[in-house]
Amino acid sequence: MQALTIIAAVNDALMTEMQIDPEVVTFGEDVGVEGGVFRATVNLQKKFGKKRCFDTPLAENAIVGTALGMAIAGLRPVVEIQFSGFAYPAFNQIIGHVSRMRNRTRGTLTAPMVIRMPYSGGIRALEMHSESMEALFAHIPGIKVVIPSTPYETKGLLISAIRDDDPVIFMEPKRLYRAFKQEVPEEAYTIPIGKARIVQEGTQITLVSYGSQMKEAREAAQLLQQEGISVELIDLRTIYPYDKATIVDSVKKTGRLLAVHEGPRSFGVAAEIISTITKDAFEYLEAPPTRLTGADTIFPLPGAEHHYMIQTSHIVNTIREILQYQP
Amino acid sequence: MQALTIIAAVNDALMTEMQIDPEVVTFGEDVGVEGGVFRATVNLQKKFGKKRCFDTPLAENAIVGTALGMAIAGLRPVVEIQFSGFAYPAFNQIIGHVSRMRNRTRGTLTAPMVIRMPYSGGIRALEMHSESMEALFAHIPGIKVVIPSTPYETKGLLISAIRDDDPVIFMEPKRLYRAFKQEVPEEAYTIPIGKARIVQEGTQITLVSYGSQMKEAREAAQLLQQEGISVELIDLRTIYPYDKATIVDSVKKTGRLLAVHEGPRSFGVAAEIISTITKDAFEYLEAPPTRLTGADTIFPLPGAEHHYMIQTSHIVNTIREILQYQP
Amino acid sequence: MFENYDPREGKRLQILNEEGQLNTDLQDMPLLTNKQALEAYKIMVLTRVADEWAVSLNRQGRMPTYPPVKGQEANSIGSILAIKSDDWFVQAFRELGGLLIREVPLSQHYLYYLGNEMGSYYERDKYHILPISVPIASQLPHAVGLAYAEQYRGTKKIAIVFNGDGGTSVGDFHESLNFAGVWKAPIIFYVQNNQYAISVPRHSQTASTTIAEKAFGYGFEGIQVDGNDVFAVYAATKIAAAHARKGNGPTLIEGFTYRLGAHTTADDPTRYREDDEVADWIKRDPLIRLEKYVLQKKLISEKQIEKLRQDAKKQAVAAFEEADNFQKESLDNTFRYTFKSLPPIMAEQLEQRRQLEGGSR
Amino acid sequence: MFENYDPREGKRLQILNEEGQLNTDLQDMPLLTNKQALEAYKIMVLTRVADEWAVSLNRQGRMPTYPPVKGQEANSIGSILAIKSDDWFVQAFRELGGLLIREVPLSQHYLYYLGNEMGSYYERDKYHILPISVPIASQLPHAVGLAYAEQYRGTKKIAIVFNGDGGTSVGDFHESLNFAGVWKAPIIFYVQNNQYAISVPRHSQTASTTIAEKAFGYGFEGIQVDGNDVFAVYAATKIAAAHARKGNGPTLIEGFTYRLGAHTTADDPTRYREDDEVADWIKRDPLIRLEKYVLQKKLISEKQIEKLRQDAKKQAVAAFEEADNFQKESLDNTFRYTFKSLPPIMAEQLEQRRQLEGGSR
Ligand SMILES: Cc1ncc(C[n+]2csc(CCOP(=O)(O)OP(=O)(O)O)c2C)c(N)n1
Ligand SMILES: Cc1ncc(C[n+]2csc(CCOP(=O)(O)OP(=O)(O)O)c2C)c(N)n1
Ligand SMILES: [Mg+2]
Ligand SMILES: [Mg+2]
Repeated sequence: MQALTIIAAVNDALMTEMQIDPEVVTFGEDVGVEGGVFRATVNLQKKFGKKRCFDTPLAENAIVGTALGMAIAGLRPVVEIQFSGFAYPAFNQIIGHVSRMRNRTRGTLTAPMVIRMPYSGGIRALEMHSESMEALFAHIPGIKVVIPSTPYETKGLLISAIRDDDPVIFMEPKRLYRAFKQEVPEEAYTIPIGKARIVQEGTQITLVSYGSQMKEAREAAQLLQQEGISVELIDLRTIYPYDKATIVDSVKKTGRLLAVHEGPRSFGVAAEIISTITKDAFEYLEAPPTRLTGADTIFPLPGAEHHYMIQTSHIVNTIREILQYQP
Repeated sequence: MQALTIIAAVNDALMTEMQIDPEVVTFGEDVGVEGGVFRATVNLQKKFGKKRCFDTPLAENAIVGTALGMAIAGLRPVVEIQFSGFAYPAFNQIIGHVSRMRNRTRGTLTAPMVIRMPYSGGIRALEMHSESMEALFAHIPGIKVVIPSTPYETKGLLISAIRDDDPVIFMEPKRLYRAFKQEVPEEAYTIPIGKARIVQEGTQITLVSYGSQMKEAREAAQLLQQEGISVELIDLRTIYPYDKATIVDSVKKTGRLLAVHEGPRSFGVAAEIISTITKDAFEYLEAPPTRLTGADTIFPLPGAEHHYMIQTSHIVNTIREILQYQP
Repeated sequence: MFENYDPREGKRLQILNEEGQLNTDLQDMPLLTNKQALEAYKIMVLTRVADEWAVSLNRQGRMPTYPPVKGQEANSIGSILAIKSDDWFVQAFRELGGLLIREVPLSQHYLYYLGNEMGSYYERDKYHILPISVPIASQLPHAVGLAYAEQYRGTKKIAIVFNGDGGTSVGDFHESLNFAGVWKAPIIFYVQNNQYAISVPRHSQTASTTIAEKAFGYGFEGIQVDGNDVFAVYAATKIAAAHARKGNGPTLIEGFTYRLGAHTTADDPTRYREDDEVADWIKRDPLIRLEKYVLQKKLISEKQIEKLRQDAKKQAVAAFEEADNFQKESLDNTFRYTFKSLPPIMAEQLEQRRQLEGGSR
Repeated sequence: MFENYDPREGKRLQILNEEGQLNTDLQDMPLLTNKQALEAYKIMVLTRVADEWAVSLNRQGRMPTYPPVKGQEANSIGSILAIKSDDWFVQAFRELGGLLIREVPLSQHYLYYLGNEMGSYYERDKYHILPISVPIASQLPHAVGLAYAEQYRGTKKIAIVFNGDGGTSVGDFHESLNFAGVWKAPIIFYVQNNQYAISVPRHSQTASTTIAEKAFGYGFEGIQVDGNDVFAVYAATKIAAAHARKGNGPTLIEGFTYRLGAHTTADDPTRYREDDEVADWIKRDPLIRLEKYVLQKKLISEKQIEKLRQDAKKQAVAAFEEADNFQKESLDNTFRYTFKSLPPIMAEQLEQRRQLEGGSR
């Protein structure tokens, strides 16, 4: 076992899987010589050579599009988009081809590829470097969207993503890249895509979050526990296809739901979760299911970013309010 | 007054507004000489010259990006994307610049521009020609998304969009382009963006739809009325910023909601509507708010497109079911 | 490799002229053998007949929107003949001739335009063909990726990818040529410059004199060939393919050609082009030219040609019937291929839809 | 216009050499007057000092990530000096020198990197400047649109837009040059080729020999200039601007230069480049060269230079203090500028957030 940060776990997953499977290649801007601006791919070129880990010209659209060609030919490309805000130039390739190749060709051509990208704000970065637009990707038919929140899960989920025969967008909460370490096995292991994780069991309210806001969600759940409020905390982990059963079952038990994420509110992930549980756990609801999310604003520059992200106290207070709800 | 189809109303709105305002220019692929593949811009070049209505090279990204430059300089560009499925190459310009210019520059540079695009399926078209991905645009902070469903509203909303000082994505339900005619005033008039329209008042259930599925929604509401079921039918018209008050008020009255649209279900428009009313009309709900939408699949080619769109009978049957709901 | 045909000097490669005669100055060029010329001719006849049949079926209301290839056949026929059958063939959407060279059943092509996803089912390891790509130029990066994969594996296989003149304006064109140049990828970019992108003429598409010359900005060569001359297309592709296989990287070939028909059956080209122009290009028809050649060379007789045409028509009629009777795509299949296996939320949606449709599958 | 400097023939325009001497063969070129040369020098000193100050503030933890412009100053200084103050100036993000020529307060530049949106507030009709564009190359189409708007209005104003060598790989670069070529838009594309895109060297970015030659694929001219020579930059821009104003369309200028510092303060360039290379480029520093020139010409004395440096430092220190004390962006402003007026759903969100934050504004 080794104690790794999330970013180190990304590197470890790539190392592990490239060792096992010679069809895995990884590339993107500054991925080769430099080892990535966050050092996610450090030492991979040294270890596996320039044909398996390399720098590309600056063009996300072509990075994703060429990866799809490689995937069709049977390789398993894992590409890095330097920041999730730079995935937009690749949007046409993602929605027009990566997500559709299997369906279009009735399964004869497939896209076993991973598009990795750091997302989330809070690192005092420039504009476009703090995006949390996972709902955009999740709305695209034919794409899986995975977001880990711990080092252990990062490795297991990334290996699953690489082995998945469908395309996976793998969004890494960069605010947590180096936030803490966790024991991570040295060997390969997988964590199933499409399964949420119950982080803490509880009875009074279901708190659903994922990725970058899991830190605050976890803190809030613990603080509330100290107050005697029993929170069931769920880490969604997979945004699409999300684990409906786990959430619905939880809400049936608790009768209340708070969904927390960093991305914009309207047409966001929380809306989907709430819409789903309202339908499937309608009779169990004891208070209006609530969302606590980023606003429908552009993510502010560092000077005002504290006005955007959800803080632990916001979660705590909102949960208290929900619990006080009287019809 | 003149009886116009939706597509003729688009043309009429452009004619009317270009006549009034010399800063309005319109361009895109095949928009000039040809007058658009759907004939939305027919005769505009003849009338206003090649500097105000013109063809561009084939590149949606540059069409939108150059339009933004023109808008910054004070023109009011109205660009055509030939089919909404070809807006994806322009995604980076839309989400990276068009939607952010005002916020980025604290109001000194703005983007008074309209991006028109036919959307929706059902015309037996090729792949990528049947997209209904309005939720993608609606989730982008800083963009307005408008979808008319009748000729009268098409003209009024398009003129509003052109006069709006913020960027508007104007999605035209191409399945209805020539479906019916309606009296449309010859002069300029506006219909406010951000306001839904109550098409039919009712007491037992709120049916929310817009654009391409309004035809079926209207038929269903009428059929049900004949059965003595009283449906309040709302045409959303603006997807962002949507008219929350009208929907919430309606649900408070009816206690039930069905949201119908063509685009994919998960993370779609209906999810937002339901999430909103569940929060704001919680105590009034007498049955689980329900969605009837496209599936999370790629829109099928013509041979199977009837397996995708929502039919009148689906709405009728679903509403009957909702009304039968017993907790 | 093409020093004598630098497009920047206004050169265009033509080997077979409008009269069906070979330019004897060009004996150093790889020429089609008699057998190949005859094959090219036969496939061109079939392509022409099948294409015209599709257009006429559209008029009869039996075929949805269809994009004719008439006049452009030599481009994909000549180039696909010049490469190996396991080289990657990445289509735009006017490459019916090339598909027939690769022995794709004509019925599959019709099936696609009839709106059935099975029309894009080209079994990968049998055909090495990618399906029609609707978003213009977006197929180019795929071809570069395929070429990279072959380079990575050291197979000596190459990729050829088609695009239109309109398609050269898209960012994907640039990014793909640029990646291929840097990677020295074994690939041929083939642009069918048919002078129009729907209604937009070539000169409104780009201010460069030729499309071929764009290659030099990416560090490799481009050549303009007479795209109505199957010999020129073949020769340029053959040389470019050898170049790629040797590890020398990409080539851009511009086939200078013309779409004799409408953009699609939904288009009315008289709105944007002159009859004179069309008449002029009819004289340069690739089929007439090749027919003169095979007749002059006595590779075939007038009578055999007549028979060939009749057979082609029968084949087209039968292929369409086959496609038209092909099993319709089901509700289940609309869901089944989104992912390798259906996730629970989609399974639930399928079940709901089934109920809405009264139990259909 | 630049027949004698065809980049395809390996030509690069240099007027002021490393020793600060003018190439006397080039008297036909528009040269900076003494007054302009002195202005350029002064601004270059201020740029250098302000830039180094930002880097040192970053080390002190007082400034977030900052991208130095050291070594590249001549590019934006020379080119912005060569156009009019109401021509559109569309930044990439290493054009501090040009901003200072346009009299943008230095504090505004610092404010931007301190993470305050007001750092992008360039009053439109005062500055004609677009803010820093973070997604590489995505600003290019805006400049083409601005140029079109001026052409439409017949104002004779032009646009200049900056981009990096890395930025030439992006589809926007291609599409923008292509549109500009077709529209004959009055625009100058200025590429600061500083040899790297973060860690990726120029030769891994594109296989073409120069960047300038890419222009020919769009039907207009490109020229490579010594980007560390403010005279060459000025001359090429001046000629290209006149060309554009006359209605003759776009020009691509490649400034061949070098980033002497790190990509940003978060970057460690020793990972990807050799000390020797850097040392070599230090000798070609644009500031040293221009200093030699103004001294030789006696436009300024050593002593005055010393004073200039000290003043610049004071100016930088004061500008930073001003920026650092600038009012922080509020919660209200985070919402206020999304649209012209706040829609009800956003007003509600603002109210909720205010409550969460205990009433902040
Ligand atoms: C990205 C995109 N934009 C627009 C279209 C609509 N469209 C289909 S074909 C076409 C013209 C293509 O011209 P060209 O590349 O010259 O090919 P040709 O039709 O002449 O073979 C257009 C604009 C599309 N398919 N994809
Ligand atoms: C679309 C996009 N992708 C990636 C990045 C991250 N990034 C910032 S600067 C840079 C390199 C830019 O290189 P170049 O254009 O040569 O400009 P330079 O930094 O050398 O001035 C990259 C990759 C970005 N800002 N935008
Ligand atoms: Mg064409
Ligand atoms: Mg650079």
